[in-house]
Amino acid sequence: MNTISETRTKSLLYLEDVSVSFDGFKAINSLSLVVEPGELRAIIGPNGAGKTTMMDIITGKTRPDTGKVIFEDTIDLTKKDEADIAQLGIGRKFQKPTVFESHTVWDNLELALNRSRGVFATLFYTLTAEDKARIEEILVTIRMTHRKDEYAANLSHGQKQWLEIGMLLAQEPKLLLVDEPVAGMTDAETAETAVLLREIAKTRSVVVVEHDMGFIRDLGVKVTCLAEGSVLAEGSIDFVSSDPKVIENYLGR
Amino acid sequence: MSFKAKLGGALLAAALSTTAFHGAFAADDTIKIGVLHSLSGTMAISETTLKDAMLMLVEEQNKKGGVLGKKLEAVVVDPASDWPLFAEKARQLISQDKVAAVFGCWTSSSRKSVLPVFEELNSILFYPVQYEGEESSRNIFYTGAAPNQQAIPAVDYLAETEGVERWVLAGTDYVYPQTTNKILKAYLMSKGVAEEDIMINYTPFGHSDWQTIVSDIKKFGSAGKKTAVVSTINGDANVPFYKELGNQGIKAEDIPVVAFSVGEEELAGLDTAPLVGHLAAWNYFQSVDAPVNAEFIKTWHAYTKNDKRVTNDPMEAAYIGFNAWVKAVEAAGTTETDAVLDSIIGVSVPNLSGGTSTVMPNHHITKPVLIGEIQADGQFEVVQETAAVVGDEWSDYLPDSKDLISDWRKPMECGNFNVATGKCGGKGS
Amino acid sequence: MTFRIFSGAFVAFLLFACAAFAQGTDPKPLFNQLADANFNAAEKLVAEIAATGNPRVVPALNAFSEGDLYFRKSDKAVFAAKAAGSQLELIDPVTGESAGQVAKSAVTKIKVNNNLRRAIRAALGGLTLMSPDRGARLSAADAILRAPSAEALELVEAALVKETDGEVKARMEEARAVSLLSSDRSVDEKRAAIETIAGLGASGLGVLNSVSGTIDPGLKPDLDAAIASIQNEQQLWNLAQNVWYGMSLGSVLLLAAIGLAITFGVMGIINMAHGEMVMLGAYSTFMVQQVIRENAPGLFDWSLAIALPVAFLVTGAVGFVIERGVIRFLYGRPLETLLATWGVSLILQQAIRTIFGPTNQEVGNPSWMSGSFPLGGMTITYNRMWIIVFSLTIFFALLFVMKKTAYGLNMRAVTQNRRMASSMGIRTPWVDALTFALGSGIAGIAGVALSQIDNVSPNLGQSYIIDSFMVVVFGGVGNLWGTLVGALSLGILNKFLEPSVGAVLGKILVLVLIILFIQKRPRGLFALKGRAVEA
Amino acid sequence: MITGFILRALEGKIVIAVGILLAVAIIVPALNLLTPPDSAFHIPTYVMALMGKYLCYALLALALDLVWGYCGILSLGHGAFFALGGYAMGMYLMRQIGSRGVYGNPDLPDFMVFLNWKELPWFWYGLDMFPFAMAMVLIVPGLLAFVFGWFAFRSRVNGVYLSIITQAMTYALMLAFFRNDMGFGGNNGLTDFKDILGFQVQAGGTRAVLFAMSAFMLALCLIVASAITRSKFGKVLVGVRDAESRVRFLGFRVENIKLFTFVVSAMFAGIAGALFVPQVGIINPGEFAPANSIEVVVWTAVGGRGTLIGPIIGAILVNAGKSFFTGAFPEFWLFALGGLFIAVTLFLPKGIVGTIQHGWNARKALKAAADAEKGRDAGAAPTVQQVQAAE
Repeated sequence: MNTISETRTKSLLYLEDVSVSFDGFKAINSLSLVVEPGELRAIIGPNGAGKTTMMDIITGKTRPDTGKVIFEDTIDLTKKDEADIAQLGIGRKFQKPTVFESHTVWDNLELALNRSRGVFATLFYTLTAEDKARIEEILVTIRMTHRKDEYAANLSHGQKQWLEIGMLLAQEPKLLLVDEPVAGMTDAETAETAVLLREIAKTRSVVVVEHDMGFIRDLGVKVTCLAEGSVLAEGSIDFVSSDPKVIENYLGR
Repeated sequence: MSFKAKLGGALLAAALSTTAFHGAFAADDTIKIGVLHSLSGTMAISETTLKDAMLMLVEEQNKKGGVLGKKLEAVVVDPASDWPLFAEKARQLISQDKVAAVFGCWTSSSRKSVLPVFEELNSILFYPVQYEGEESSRNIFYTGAAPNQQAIPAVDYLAETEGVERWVLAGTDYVYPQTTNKILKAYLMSKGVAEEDIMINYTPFGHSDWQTIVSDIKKFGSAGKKTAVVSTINGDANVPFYKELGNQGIKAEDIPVVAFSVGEEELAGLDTAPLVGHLAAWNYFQSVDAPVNAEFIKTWHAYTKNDKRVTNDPMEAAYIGFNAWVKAVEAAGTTETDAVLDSIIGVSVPNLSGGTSTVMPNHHITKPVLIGEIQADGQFEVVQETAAVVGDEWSDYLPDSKDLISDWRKPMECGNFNVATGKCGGKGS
Repeated sequence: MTFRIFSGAFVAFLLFACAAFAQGTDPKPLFNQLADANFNAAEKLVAEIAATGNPRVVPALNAFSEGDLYFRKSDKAVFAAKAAGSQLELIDPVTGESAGQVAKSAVTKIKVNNNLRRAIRAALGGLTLMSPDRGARLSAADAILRAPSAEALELVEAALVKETDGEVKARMEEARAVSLLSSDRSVDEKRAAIETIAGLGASGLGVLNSVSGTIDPGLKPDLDAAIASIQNEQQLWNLAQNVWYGMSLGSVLLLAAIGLAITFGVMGIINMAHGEMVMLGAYSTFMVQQVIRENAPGLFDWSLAIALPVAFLVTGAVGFVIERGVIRFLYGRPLETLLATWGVSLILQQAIRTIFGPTNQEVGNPSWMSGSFPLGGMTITYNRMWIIVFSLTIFFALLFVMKKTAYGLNMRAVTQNRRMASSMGIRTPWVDALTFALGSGIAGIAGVALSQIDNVSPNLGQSYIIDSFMVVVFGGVGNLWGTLVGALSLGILNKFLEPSVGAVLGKILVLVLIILFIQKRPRGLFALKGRAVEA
Repeated sequence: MITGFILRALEGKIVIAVGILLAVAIIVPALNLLTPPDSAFHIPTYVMALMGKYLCYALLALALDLVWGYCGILSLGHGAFFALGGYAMGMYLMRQIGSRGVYGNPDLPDFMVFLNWKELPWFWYGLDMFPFAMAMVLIVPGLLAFVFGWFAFRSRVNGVYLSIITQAMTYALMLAFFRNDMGFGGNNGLTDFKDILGFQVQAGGTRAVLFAMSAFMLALCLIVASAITRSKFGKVLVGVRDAESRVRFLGFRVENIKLFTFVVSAMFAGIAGALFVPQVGIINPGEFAPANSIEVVVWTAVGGRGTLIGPIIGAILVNAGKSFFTGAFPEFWLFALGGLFIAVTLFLPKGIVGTIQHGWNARKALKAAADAEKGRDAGAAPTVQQVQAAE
């Protein structure tokens, strides 16, 4: 109890005793988790461990049955919806890359820019020089400057993943939740993605959910292993992967 | 760009008026008449028969040598049970096809929709269906029954012959039943029927679950007084209504139902054995025993090549309207609207119940009212026939219309003359 | 205009006034007078005929009531008649012997109206009270129950003495009680009669009400109490009746929706042609009945049983063709299936209109679908009852197919994950087509049932399509139980709203409630929850 | 800011369409009024009335395109907004009849008189004033859309469920307006109009002006719709259509976006209804029929959804076809219409305009790709603005 109240004062995201069930099935079972400012955290766990549901809870898509979800020590996320939470500074990348396929890469980024998102503000929005510079900067970061006028539908799978990450950057979040960023990527792309994520984590907190142990190793950060809706083990990758419970539940199978 | 637009507009106009060009070439040796009945959509069920009847009448007339030495040509269009489309098609018939007169419409909505068109373009519409009254147009002839040619005699029959003292007025929720029931309620109360002895009930179009209402009627009928139902239920909903009546064991001897919208055509979809004795009031039944009727039925069966096709009251109304128009055109020597409007008033033509019908100055016609009981073979048996009754467009039982009369002869030429104020309404006060 | 009151009492009065001198007269000349009589005169003649007390006139009076009494044009002799080919066979009204066959044109039908029928019924009641036939006695007692008169009292009492059959006797007791009320018997006897009538329930209410104005003031409290007790009892039955009507309406909705629960609910096709499948089923019934009427009239009571497989196969086949021809190109584009199937529905409607004409077709009710029986204070009609049974049978049969058979498993596998299913060796196109055919076929057999209570016209389907969608959406797409619960609850809700706000407003309110309900539970009553739904 | 918003709308195709519409607005009435009836250039009143009707339908289809084509909300209840706008106009026109009604009652429309209504219901107040009535044309459909959308979008009712409840909405309204007790004339509706703003409704000049107004309003709404769809808001809209949850997680309030679009679209539909009524001379509950709303969906699909121009072309083509078939081959009209639906969904899923545009874009993209191949390093790729212009 003591440690929790201590960390609480300096945490960016703080989950305590969160549970949620669907039709009797407990997807999340008294889960507690703390993410500190500027932290890059990896989360692993077998299928159905509740990784995506946890993200759903943090981003307001699913309401927990019980428990607290606190952002920046004061904001109760369970009372907010997705748009509120996104505006607070939590970005999310889906498991399946989700970009606007009928828009160009440029437009995708323009829409994601952290500007006023009201109906009338968007109706009368015109692209400023500042915004233009910002988009070009992001294009460089995600290495897509030469494809900026391409429709997103025409991008490869890996490029879509990157574009989505770019959109999250444009959103300028304080916390970035990334769900399986390297699924379907080539080894080269995977390595490059690891570099990109580490780069991003310099300025904000990032939580990565991933199956690819090699990738997690590349990241070299603190790892949390989930199983059946609660935390099984937490620590460095070597520590976690040697935990017998983890081996039984996840790695061993 | 403007050239392009002009070209586009002209092309569109040309595409739309192909029928018109076609019409213009044929116009010299024939007289065209329009047939404006829905052939698709919800009203097709009733109106298609009238289209066939009109085509038969035209064919028969042509066999007799046509009109004014010219053949008649029927122009059939389909307003598809869509009321604005009725107005569009009426306009097309009059201004593009240049028809001399139009025979058509079934619902009041469709008539109301085309009325301004006929008045604007000064043409003639013959409307062959019973309706709620409260209308009189210079350009429309109402050959169906007004409420006093159907509803009131039917109620009289029930009260006098069957001793009915308690009334259920059941109808579909639209203007015809609402108005008819208002008139009937005022009429019954003027005859000393107490308000608690009248039950009024409305149902939506196409209502198919009558269990509650039939059992309510049963309850209403158990107050110890002879009870009858006056039904203004619209066509489609009647089949399930009668089925429910039959199944719940309500016999005509206990609670008779008199209907104003149920004719031979509606009964064709029903097993009528449990319904024997329920009544309908019309101006014509197929079973009427008259030589002219037998002849008409024979022609109809021959024309449709189906000796099971029934005839009904709106067909008789169309028959009267058509013959009156032919006679008026021959008297006027032209199909010019104004001349025909002039000559048609007072024209008498045989109706199918063995008498004659006369076109009155109020553009309604005289006809007898027949009360018929449903028979097991789907026909009606006439149990009472009145003398010819003049259609009364402005009901005497509605407070605001009892002072109104209509007379389209010169010099009055007014559809709604107020005898109390001595003014013709509708032309500004 | 004056309201003349003609009632059973008046007829019966005539009957007995004449009884004194008419007993033993020959009824034959009386029958012959009917040839020239108008309705009023005929009514008197019927009373006189009955007063002869000659039981042999019963068949002729029955024939009169059915409209089968004619007079010969040549000599105005009156006969009962029945059809014999294109001719009529004449039957002597008194002796019942055949008097040869004549052409229809040689005779004229003697008209009958409701009053006459009532008079005949009352007359027959008096004549057949002592008939050796139990059924005849029972219906005679019924006739008096329906048209009570003080004058029938003695006849009933005389019959009661001889009656041995328990049920007939009870019915006669009731007939005696209702007749007694309007007689001049003693107050005590009347009080007992009121008690008997109070036990009759709703059907006794009319009699009690009708004497309420004229009754002995001393009996007034008893009468009012009896009326009140019947009304109280009725109130309770009303509740039961509303539930029953609601279930009945619900079963119709269920029938209409159940096929849609497969094509729309399980397969995700917004099948606007669903209503037309119901219509095709109804027309199949019509065709089957036509064939039976012409070739084997004796089988008519079996017509629905024969129509069921026919309708299932016909509409199933049409559904199969639609799936192969149109829908299979549209999987994954649900909103576009709406457009295409709506086009299909227009074509089917117009095709039926072109083939059969726009008017209603007559689909008859087999005898076991007609009529009703009383259950306490309510009337249960056979057709509604069978439809409830039928719809539940279909529902559970379908549930069985979906949950317990290999085909059902395949079907669910395909609709849940097409790629996975096909890689497991399931022939997905075949399963799709069969599933759609199954949904259509079930709509077709629903049409067989609906042909019994509604119009059989090209517009039949249109009147059910919106309601069907409401039911499926309300119950929760993809859940058969939801469709069942949705249909029944909407039916009952509708029937409870109807008496208080009227049928029109009731329907509007139900729609508004559905709209509001969907806001509360965007995926219906029985929604699937969890992650998978969003994917 | 506003000028930027409007200027952005005026892209090539839209300019052409608006130009054509404005030209039609002038030329058709001119040819109708100024040329003698036997001239080859004369456009008969009948044809002008018909074209006026098509233009109203086109506007209705445009309204639907805004929500369906751009926002992915398939409304099966747009006929309701159209009819409500029509009723607002119809009520104004009824009040204009004044004491010229058959019963000479200065306050009550005829149908109220013969059904024994004693006074005007409150919701008829003020509709005798043109500006108020015109405000109602926008406000009533807008308000219904707002209330309906507020609940539906907040509860995230979408896809098929939304379509079905919009259908329930228009069906319930149809039943309600059929009731005589509602005070809207029951199934007969409102008809026999006399004049509008003091001009006779049936007069040639009035008809010409109404026609011109229809074309003009269609052009105006087209510009507004184009401005909306080409703004950043429009891009968000398409985002909602294609990947709603992504828009949500980017921090946009999807329900507000949908609500705004739905309300604007309902208002467009209301305007269309208001222009429709004086030209056809009747408004009745049949306009609420669910089948009518489905037909609007079909026009939009035929023309090509998400293209703005497409629905206009679709509405005009289908209705011209309807006018032709119901006159020439009445029995075949439903076969033709039904066949058209099936053919369009199977063979032209993008609609006429969508298919043409797609083909054109594909060619252009091919060419652009070839260009890019040639000079990628030189930075010769087309600018964003150029690509947008090609959309």
